[in-house]
Amino acid sequence: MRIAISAADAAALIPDGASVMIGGFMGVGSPDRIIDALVARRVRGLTVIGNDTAFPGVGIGKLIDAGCVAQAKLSHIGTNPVTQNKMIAGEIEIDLIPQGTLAERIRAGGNGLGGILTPTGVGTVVEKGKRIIEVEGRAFLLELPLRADFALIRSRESDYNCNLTYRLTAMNFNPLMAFAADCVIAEPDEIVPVGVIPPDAVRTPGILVHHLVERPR
Amino acid sequence: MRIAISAADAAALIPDGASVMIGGFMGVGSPDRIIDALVARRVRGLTVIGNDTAFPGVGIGKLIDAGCVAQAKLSHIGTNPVTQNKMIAGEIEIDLIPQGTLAERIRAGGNGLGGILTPTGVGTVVEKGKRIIEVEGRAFLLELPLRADFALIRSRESDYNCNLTYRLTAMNFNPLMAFAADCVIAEPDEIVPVGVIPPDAVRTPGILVHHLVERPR
Amino acid sequence: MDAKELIARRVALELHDRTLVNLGIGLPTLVSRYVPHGITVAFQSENGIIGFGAPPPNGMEDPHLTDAGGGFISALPGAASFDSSTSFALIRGGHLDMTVLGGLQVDAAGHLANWMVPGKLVPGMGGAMDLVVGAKRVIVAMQHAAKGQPKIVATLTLPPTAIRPVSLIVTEMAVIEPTPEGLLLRERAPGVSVADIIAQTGADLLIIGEVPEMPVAIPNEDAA
Amino acid sequence: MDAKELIARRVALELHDRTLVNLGIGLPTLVSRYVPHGITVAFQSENGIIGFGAPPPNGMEDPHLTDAGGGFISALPGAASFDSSTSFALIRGGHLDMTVLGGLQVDAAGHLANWMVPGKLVPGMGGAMDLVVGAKRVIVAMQHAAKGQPKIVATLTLPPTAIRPVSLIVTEMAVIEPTPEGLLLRERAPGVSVADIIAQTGADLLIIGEVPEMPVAIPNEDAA
Repeated sequence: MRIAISAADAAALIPDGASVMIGGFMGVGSPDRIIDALVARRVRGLTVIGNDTAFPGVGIGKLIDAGCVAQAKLSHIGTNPVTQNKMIAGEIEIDLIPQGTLAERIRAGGNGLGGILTPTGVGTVVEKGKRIIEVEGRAFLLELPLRADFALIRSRESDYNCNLTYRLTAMNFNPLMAFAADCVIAEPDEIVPVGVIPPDAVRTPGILVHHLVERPR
Repeated sequence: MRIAISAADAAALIPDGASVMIGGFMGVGSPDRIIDALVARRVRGLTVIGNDTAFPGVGIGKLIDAGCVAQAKLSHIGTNPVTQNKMIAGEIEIDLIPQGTLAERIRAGGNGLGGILTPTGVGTVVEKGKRIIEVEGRAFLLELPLRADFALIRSRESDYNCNLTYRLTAMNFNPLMAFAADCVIAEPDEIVPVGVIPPDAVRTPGILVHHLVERPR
Repeated sequence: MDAKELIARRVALELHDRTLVNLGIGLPTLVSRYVPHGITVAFQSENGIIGFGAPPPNGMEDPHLTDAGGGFISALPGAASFDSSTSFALIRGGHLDMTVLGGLQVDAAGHLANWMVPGKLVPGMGGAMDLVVGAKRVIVAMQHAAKGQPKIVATLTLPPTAIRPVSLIVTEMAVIEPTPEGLLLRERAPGVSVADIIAQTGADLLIIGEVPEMPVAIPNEDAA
Repeated sequence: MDAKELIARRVALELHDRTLVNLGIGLPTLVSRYVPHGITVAFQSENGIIGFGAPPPNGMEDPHLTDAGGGFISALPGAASFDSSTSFALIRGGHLDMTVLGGLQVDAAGHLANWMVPGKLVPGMGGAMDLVVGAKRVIVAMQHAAKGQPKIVATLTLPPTAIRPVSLIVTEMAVIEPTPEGLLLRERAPGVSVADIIAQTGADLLIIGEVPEMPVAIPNEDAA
């Protein structure tokens, strides 16, 4: 059992310049309270790994708006003109990664793999600087694992053991990221006693979680 | 919605000499009724991909006893002396694969990956004949995808759409194999109407399943 | 019928019973309104669900349930949700029967560019590269020309999404199939001549015999 | 106290609070009986569960719930189940704090052989290779010698399980830690002399000062 901490205390664990995986897809399933606390404490120089920057004022978009982010690895920024403008202005360095490759690289990082071979990106700008490996006459890109200092996870429920559940499309990258960071902080909507979540309903085993944010008040 | 078929009809789909992934771990979570039907129809020359051959008379062990298997790719055979004797006698060709590598190779096969890099097996007999790829100075084995003609899946429930659930340690390799075969046959303990299994409880989306075996009578 | 509706209704005729289909954001999403009667299609959204339906009634929105564009959707009975690696296992692993994507350009070999305009628009590829590599059939649904410039071109001037050719191009003027011999003009829109199409196309077209008029699906009130 | 019990009770002292531990089949499984009071350990079984407990009462066995050896187990409140790829993500990905494995041989560099005897016994490696590569600490729990032959040897004569050295060797005679300088004799069993250990060991041992007697954990009635 762990002690739940406030979102502000969670944000205080994350130093300027840290690399941070943040769950969510267009803001759905993003840890909003930790994000708000990071903005409030004016964190600077983050490297963010996530699917997208949602919209201005939404999800990871809030960190972009507030100037917290120096670098980001994402699959798209098309819905957030602030991100695009900051990229063009040279204020944020953006690394665009195909969405399936992003998922596999994060999974490889949490899984102890040295990399994965994917056909995605072969013959495109994505292959730049990467090794191409042929298997049975077909070309694949060697894509390397991604890890981060922190993973910020939004879950539907947590039990006192930090076993996590997710709801519908709010799951997305969250369970992958929970394996791939040195410090995993989960922000649940609800905290329930041990035994309330059946073993088969758990999507992230609690042993992966280092800190739990208290339930919303 | 699909029509449920009998285990005998399912077994009849599988020709002699087919490659067959079979879920289960020491027989737990193996599709027992399809296995019994395969034995009954005296199938021959199968290549089986699974974790183990359980015990004589149990799970995949039944197919070994009955002489149905020509080749097998497994992580261990230590609990089944029949398998060991048939291997020593040259009646079955056994390829031993580390369990985590077996899981990743099946996953890669179902996932469209060209392979994965794993540290497991480096410096052991497992590396024989494989490419060693260095990433940031560390050696990894390039392990190639595994696929099969058929995957035989044991599930706890299926709905009419073939969405599957599993129970506890009977899950094991089943959800991985459901992605990695040309024809996927699921053997559920129960069949329930569409809508009874919540979307978040589904572990194998029904779209992956080609044939469903009727519930036990 | 405006251009987008025409395209969506033609693409809908490519749907087959008991298949898994992914619709890109924007125009492709409209296709779900025209699923032919008697055909059951499961729609995947790459953010993690199979079996989603129309936007929910006012006040019924669930903040945990949106499409890949962030818009509220509903879940149909028998839906299944999953994480992003499973979603792309479906896409890259060959389990997706068809994807419908928007396009900026398609070239004579059927190569698609749909994710960036260097120096102008850099939205990112999202799931598009995986979809073009992995789906069994890739259908490009786009307007035939943009600002008077053909979008079907001899050679891409924009960065490609993948080196795999797409399966079919559907515009408000024509249905065109990339083949090893070149772009085959299969159908023309109602009231559009072959000469009109050639004039608006920046690549050579193969024309074999009479080019039939494009059929379209009728709206399906039951569909998503 | 027989040899196996002694080994299990010494290994139990290596358990730390709030850690994830995998116990191999056979002797290592006994360790769960001796978890020290006040320490909470989560046990993983590689067939797909964290948080399993003692075998269930007669008649309460669930055919869907067994350990990696196929024996019935129970699930503790707060358990989590998962598929085989997730199970090895935990193991290979560095999320497992400790594994306890049986051994056939360990050499002077700490290399373990525990999965086959060519021409005689070919059980297969199961999860052992992944466990030795991935667990933060690898503890070998084995008898010091077999049929009068040392199992701790200068060089392996059996095929290695991995090239990564193990963290600690616990036998009924001694506790030995592989270090870059060689095998360090850390403890001796009650009533066993350093000379006895050297006589039964096939590799050189580093001996620094007085070698203390091995402490052991007491049985924990609450433990699995």
